[in-house]
Amino acid sequence: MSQLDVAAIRKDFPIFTRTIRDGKKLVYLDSGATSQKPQSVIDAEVDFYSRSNAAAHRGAHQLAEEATEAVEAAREIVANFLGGESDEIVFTKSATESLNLLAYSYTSLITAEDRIVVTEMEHHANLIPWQQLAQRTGATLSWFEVTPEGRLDLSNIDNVITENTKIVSITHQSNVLGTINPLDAIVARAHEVGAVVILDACQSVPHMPINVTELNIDYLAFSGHKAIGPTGVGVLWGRSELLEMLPPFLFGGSMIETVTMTDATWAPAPRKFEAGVPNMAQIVGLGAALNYLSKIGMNNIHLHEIELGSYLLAQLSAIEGLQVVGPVDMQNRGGTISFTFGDIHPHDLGQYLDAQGIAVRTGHHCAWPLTRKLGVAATTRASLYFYNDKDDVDALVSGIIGAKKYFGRE
Amino acid sequence: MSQLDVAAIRKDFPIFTRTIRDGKKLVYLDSGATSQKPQSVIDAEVDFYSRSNAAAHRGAHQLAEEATEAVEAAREIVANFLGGESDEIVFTKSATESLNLLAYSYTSLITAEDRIVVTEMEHHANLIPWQQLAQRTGATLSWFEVTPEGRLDLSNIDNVITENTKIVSITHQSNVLGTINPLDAIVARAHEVGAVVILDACQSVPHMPINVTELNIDYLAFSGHKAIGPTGVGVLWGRSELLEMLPPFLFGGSMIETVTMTDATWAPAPRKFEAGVPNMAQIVGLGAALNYLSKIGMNNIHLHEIELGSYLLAQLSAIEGLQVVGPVDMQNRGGTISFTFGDIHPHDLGQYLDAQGIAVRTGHHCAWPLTRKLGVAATTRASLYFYNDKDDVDALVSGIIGAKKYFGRE
Amino acid sequence: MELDALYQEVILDHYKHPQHKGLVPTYDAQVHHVNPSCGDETTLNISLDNGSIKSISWDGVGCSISQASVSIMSDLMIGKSVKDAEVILNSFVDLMQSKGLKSGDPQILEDGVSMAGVSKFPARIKCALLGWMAYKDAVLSASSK
Amino acid sequence: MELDALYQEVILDHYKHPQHKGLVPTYDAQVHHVNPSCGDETTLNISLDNGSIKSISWDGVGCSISQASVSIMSDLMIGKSVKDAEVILNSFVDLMQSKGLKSGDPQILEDGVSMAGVSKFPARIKCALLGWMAYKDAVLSASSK
Ligand SMILES: Cc1ncc(COP(=O)(O)O)c(C=O)c1O
Ligand SMILES: Cc1ncc(COP(=O)(O)O)c(C=O)c1O
Repeated sequence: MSQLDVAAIRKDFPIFTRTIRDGKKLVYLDSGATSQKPQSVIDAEVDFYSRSNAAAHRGAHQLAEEATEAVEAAREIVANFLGGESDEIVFTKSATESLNLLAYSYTSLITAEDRIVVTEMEHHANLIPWQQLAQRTGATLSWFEVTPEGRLDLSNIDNVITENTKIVSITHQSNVLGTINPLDAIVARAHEVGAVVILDACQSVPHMPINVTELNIDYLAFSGHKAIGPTGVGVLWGRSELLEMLPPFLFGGSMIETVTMTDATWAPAPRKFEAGVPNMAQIVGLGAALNYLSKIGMNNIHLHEIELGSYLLAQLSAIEGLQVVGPVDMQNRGGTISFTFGDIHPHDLGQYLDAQGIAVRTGHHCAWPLTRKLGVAATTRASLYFYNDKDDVDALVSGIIGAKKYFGRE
Repeated sequence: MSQLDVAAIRKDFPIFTRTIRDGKKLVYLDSGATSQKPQSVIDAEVDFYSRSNAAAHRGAHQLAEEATEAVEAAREIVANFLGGESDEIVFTKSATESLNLLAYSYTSLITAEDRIVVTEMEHHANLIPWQQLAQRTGATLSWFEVTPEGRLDLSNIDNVITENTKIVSITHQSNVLGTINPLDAIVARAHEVGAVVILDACQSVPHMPINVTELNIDYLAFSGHKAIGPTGVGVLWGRSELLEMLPPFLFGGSMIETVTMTDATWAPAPRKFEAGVPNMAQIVGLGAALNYLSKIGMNNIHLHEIELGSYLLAQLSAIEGLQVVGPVDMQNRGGTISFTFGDIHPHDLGQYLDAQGIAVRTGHHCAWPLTRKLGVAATTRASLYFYNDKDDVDALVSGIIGAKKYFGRE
Repeated sequence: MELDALYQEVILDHYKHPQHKGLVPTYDAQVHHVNPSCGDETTLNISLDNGSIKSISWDGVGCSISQASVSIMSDLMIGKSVKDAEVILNSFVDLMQSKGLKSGDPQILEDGVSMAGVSKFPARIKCALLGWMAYKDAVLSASSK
Repeated sequence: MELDALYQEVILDHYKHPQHKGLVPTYDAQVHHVNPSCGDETTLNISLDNGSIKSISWDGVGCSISQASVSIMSDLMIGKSVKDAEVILNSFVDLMQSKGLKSGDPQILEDGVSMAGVSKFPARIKCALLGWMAYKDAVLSASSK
């Protein structure tokens, strides 16, 4: 297998010392929903609360200084991790907030003649905000379709992204199919017509090397909790000249320049977008998380997932009645693998696997239009991360086979 | 002094074991900006990450079950703490988000004929969102003025809250003056004209007993981090029938009922307002925080702050050149005390105090229109909490006197 | 093993041989309920006759728990008075909220007691209630005609 | 004691006896800068003459650091060529960002080196820079006329 010493890595994650349902080993295959946290991330939050807790950017005393420095150091870590600049990093509570921020802030910049483009494989968080923006402004929402193989259909790209398109917002890696979308043609076409490209990188930033400058995109959103970071923190990266012209979203303390009873002006980005006392401990924890990931190496993580994904795909293809939903080889694909299994409903399969200590997700995975398009009511999803190993995959496979016996009983 | 055993309480807060600037004892008088955290709150977050971390509401496996139960148990704690119902509790990232949520969600319910009422003593977080709502809808923003003594001027209440008023959003306790605003007349008049009353309870929920049913208000917002809870979590309480009719704010996963490519329908409240994977560890930590406060007793906390506040006010009144900004007795007032001190600028005073280990806040405290109205460019603010004692007050008072000597040197 | 408490034979039987599945064309009220967290759906037709439930038919997709539960519910309710049906409904909801502490009254719930194990799995309670909530909604809408 | 490093006598002198305070009525450019985190404000008038800084005058409210800094800056800049002034400005900004590691070149910064201690107090750097950023803005706007 890969270069990673998974056994050593798992020792960094306290949750792997616990057991599930009557003493079973935890086989956690639900990192696509949220990832587990290493001790260093937990410690970073604890240290902040225990030593440096104060309102960042708002005091001249030593604790406030330390809190400010901790938050700004984390901003630099995020910027370096993404290949952007510190003042291009906006801290939010989640990718959901990051994407809603954009959709709200673009309200005054979009007219009824404009078009907004998404894809059929979007998570609800990168679909409904754009539906709502379209409804608010009268703009038209259009989308790339998904092929039966689970790939984006780019054959009609010039008709989907038209001269009137102002925003193209797409997922980098599908949270259902595992498909990694090719960006070059989309970015080229979008920029040709003067549209911005927003990347929902929730499922790519934690799993592979990302460089916003090389990708040549305009905005990127991800959530800390899927990248071994704390819950309650997300990131919006945006090109500085775009963040500068974009109106703010949440209004309150620390995002202002001057305020009267009737009006206010705004601080420069990123502060303009960070109203209120920040989610400081979570920001600091996210910094620790990205440092941990960098130490492991994003390319190592990506390669590990490809190896483990190939192994899982091979095993699954040998199970009669099991149908993978999405690409069946590891070409442009990550370690998130969804499937159906005969007439065993995903909910029942998931419950059976849970009884064996195996955590998977079942349902539409917040991508309901996609599952509907693919003709399934729900799927079972196993999502791999760098702390998973062959044993986890083997456990899943025997679990699936066990479920067949269990539910097949007469 | 009061019933509280402050020495024992301080042992619960790890930050009090550290020292400031060359070994000085930490005198933390900046709880109005953010409060310190007891070990039990820190442990609650750590336990969540170490044992039960998974995406709440989104999985059928044991970890997801435990995460869901932990979040919903915290919701019940918050509901009981406020005297509301569980399904009336919306978790946000902060009071700032809670108030912005309301201001955005009311957009479609407000017309150019309507009036929105605030006060001159609002924090920016309860002012700018309403300025923006007024600008979006053409509605008129009006406000109660503040008297030179730092009280709300309610003499013209019927002219401020008119038949056209739809929203009255006011702070419960001023974060600058410490003034606790009387609500009865305002609530009565607002309800008489059919307006809703929104309470910015950031500075009251952590400091005194609150019961939303007895207050007869319609919405309430507060931040966890000011109530010994984690950063990155806030609360919006709303009457269930209001939350039911209110359109959602953030769009994404878990807040939907059905989704197609072009449209979506919403889950019932509170889920409708909680898009995305929640800030679970912070929600759980907030539950632990409110449990801790309940154990101490909110009335005990309130009484302790009144005693300590009286003591501080008495000491301050004896310092020549020191001018308290806000009420000078403890009638309807909390332990947040702002002042100016001759021609020593608050920033310089704060810096001197910091060198003695004393943390205060200086500036306009995110209430710029108020400080301007009171004719001061900035003030120094000491904000007391239940972990402060007479020694802290004494340290502040000698610090102020020391500053006079220090900056008076020729 | 708790899993066996969840997946009782009776449940799997109803799942494999669902009762009253397939919508009848005439009805007093039709409702469509979904479980947004997993995508399960049920359409339910109801006809009343003089304060009694004349017919229930349904169609839908879902897991064994949701499908068996609507099947059991239909079996139970058809022919009952709306009043008696309410007692059954309340008894079932109460069982589902019992966190595994109740076993259900077989006099009232009949096959429904096989669902008792569900109450130990919070994420599945919604599955079990899907059809029952559809019934509740449908009977209300049919009665108010 | 670090506090003394911050509050040098020179600073307190400038604070008590600010230079060039009080706005002159004629100017090529006027700017108004605020420090949003504390409310400090500075209005600054500038006149140029043939690539040189003929006059700077200012008014404002603020702490000793911000007031002394704009006073020191005015003293330094008046009479200099815009080019030389840029060198001084860059040198001062560099000193402020030095986190206490630099002491500043007295040849270039004169009284400005008394501000070196500020760089150890991140929250105060903005105070020290307020007047200098106002200058930077003003000279740009006056030059582009
Ligand atoms: C009265 C008042 N309202 C609103 C806020 C905003 O709270 P937060 O910054 O936690 O959102 C604060 C504190 O900053 C406050 O004191
Ligand atoms: C592709 C994708 N986009 C957006 C989201 C939303 O992330 P969050 O719920 O953390 O805001 C998720 C995960 O839920 C996701 O997988």
